[in-house]
Amino acid sequence: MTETLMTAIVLTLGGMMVAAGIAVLFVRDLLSAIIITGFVSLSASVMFLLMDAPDVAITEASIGAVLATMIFLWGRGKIGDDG
Amino acid sequence: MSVLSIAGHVLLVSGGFILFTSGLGILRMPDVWNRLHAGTKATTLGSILFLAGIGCLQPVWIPKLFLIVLFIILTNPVSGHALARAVHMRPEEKPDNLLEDDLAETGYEGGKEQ
Amino acid sequence: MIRTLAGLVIVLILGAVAAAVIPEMQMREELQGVGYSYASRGMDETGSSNLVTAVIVAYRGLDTLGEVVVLFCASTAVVLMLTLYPIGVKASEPSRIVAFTAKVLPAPIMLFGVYFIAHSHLSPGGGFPGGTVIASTFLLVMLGSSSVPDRNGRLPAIESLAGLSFGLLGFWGIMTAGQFLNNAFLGTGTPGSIISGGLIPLISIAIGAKVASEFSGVFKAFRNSGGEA
Amino acid sequence: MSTAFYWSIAGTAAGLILVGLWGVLTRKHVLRIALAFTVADTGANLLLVWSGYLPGRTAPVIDGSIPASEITSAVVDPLPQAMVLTSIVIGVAVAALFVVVGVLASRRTGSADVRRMKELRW
Amino acid sequence: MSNTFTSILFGLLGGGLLLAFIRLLKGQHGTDRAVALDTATLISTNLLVFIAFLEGRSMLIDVAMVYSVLSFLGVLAIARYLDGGLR
Repeated sequence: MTETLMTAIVLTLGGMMVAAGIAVLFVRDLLSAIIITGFVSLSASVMFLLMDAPDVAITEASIGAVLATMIFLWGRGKIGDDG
Repeated sequence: MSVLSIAGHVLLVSGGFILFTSGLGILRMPDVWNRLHAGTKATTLGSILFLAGIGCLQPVWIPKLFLIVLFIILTNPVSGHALARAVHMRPEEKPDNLLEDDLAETGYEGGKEQ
Repeated sequence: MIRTLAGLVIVLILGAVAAAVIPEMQMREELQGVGYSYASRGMDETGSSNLVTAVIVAYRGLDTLGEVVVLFCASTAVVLMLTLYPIGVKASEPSRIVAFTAKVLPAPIMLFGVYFIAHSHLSPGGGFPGGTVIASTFLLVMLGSSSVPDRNGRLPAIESLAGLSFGLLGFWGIMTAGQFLNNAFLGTGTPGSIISGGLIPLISIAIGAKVASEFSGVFKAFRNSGGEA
Repeated sequence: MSTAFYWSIAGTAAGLILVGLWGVLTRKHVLRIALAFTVADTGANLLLVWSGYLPGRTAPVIDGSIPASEITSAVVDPLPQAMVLTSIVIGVAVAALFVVVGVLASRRTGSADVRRMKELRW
Repeated sequence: MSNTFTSILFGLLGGGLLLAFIRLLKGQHGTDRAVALDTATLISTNLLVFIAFLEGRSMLIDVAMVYSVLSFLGVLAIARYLDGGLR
């Protein structure tokens, strides 16, 4: 019973992650692409916890949520959307 | 079932319902200002109720849950405030029936978006 | 358009290969090989309750040292390039609420990071996540102020000291037990108490300090490169 | 019952890798390529952790809830998790290097289009 | 904790996450997506706590703790960027 629920949650999360991955490529604004990448990292963190890897989940949350987002925001501030 | 268990179940369901409502509000509200209401206030209340429900069912975890609740209470209004200020940077989002705009009168202008 | 379609064709071919290969990885029922031996002997040999930390710091400590060196090279390259070619735009003032939050919240968040580092052998966490949490407090301080270049600081000293102490702790193992990063000579203690695991807490502190100072250095370089112009 | 849970994670990871690869192959903006690279990185990490996952077991942190004699039949494989832990940190350092090189190159060529960065070709 | 109750809670949390995600895909501008991301992170913090509760191991809550703190930092960084305070 709990297995069915976990499968449903994993299917929802996985579908959302793949859809977000495709959206990163096709969304117009680069800033939106950065935000959606942050969402991919955060749901990957939930997925890691579901796979019983709390250490990896903590690392992915701290790095994907803050450091990577911050670095890409800096780069977008320097380059802009054109090109 | 003890009283604590019943209280925990009620709190969990109400918290989950409010969190679901916030997601619904994010999707269905017409413009950004309305979505900010759903996205910041409802999630704060829903998280507090949900975590309180978990605390009723597992009393040993209360210190850690209390820390999470404390951080949510401290941080979520700040991020909502910063988001609202960021939305204010977009003049085309200004609603038609706005009577007063105190932030614009203070002469505040952040950087324009590049 | 033709580019997108050609890429799609390549990716679909690779997807077919993956769909053929991945089901060959049978679902295992039992631990095998290296994983089995780490799980069965790890707690007795290293005294660490967290087997992942035991693998990172004790069994694969030399690999972690190399990995820290790679991290050092990447962050040094970033800082060096940003110092050589500064590129900048001015930033605006934060609002009062954000500025106040940036004054109050860094201390508790840094306490989180210190908790993760100090309990690396007891609970999930360890040097890498703790270091990034500490580095993100510097990010919070940076978000709560307008960007003013700040050229002096002790970050390189902390970084060098942390790397040096990692190496020295490893050589201490060679001198006393004849093995690089041997951690049993300090005594493994009772697993589950805060003083246990031999060298693991000390090495976690070194890794945490190094990761924190490197990422803080990257953020500081980002901030300083936006000063002029 | 747990097989659906198990294989759907693998499908997600493979899908993320393929989507990221597609982005790296077809996009033109430097930062968009870096973002696609990050997505593929996440998928690779998921696949690695999945390869050490055993259904029905618990996290490899031993506390009072696991008896010491049954460790090997109660926890998942700790080795892939340790590898992925370092891989994530390396991944973000590489992404930072990617972004900085891209920004400097786009300053030289005057545009963020990778097709115009001829100095970086070999 | 009965099975129907668990599935109701999972449905509520997952449904809220899914709705916020649809807004994250649809939103016309970056600010819409930032608000949706804020909501999605808070809902998934609760999801993490619930998963830890179902597993019954208290150390898994550490993940939710660090997630709640750091997702706030990410959203704050995005908001400050839109504000013009981060160049």
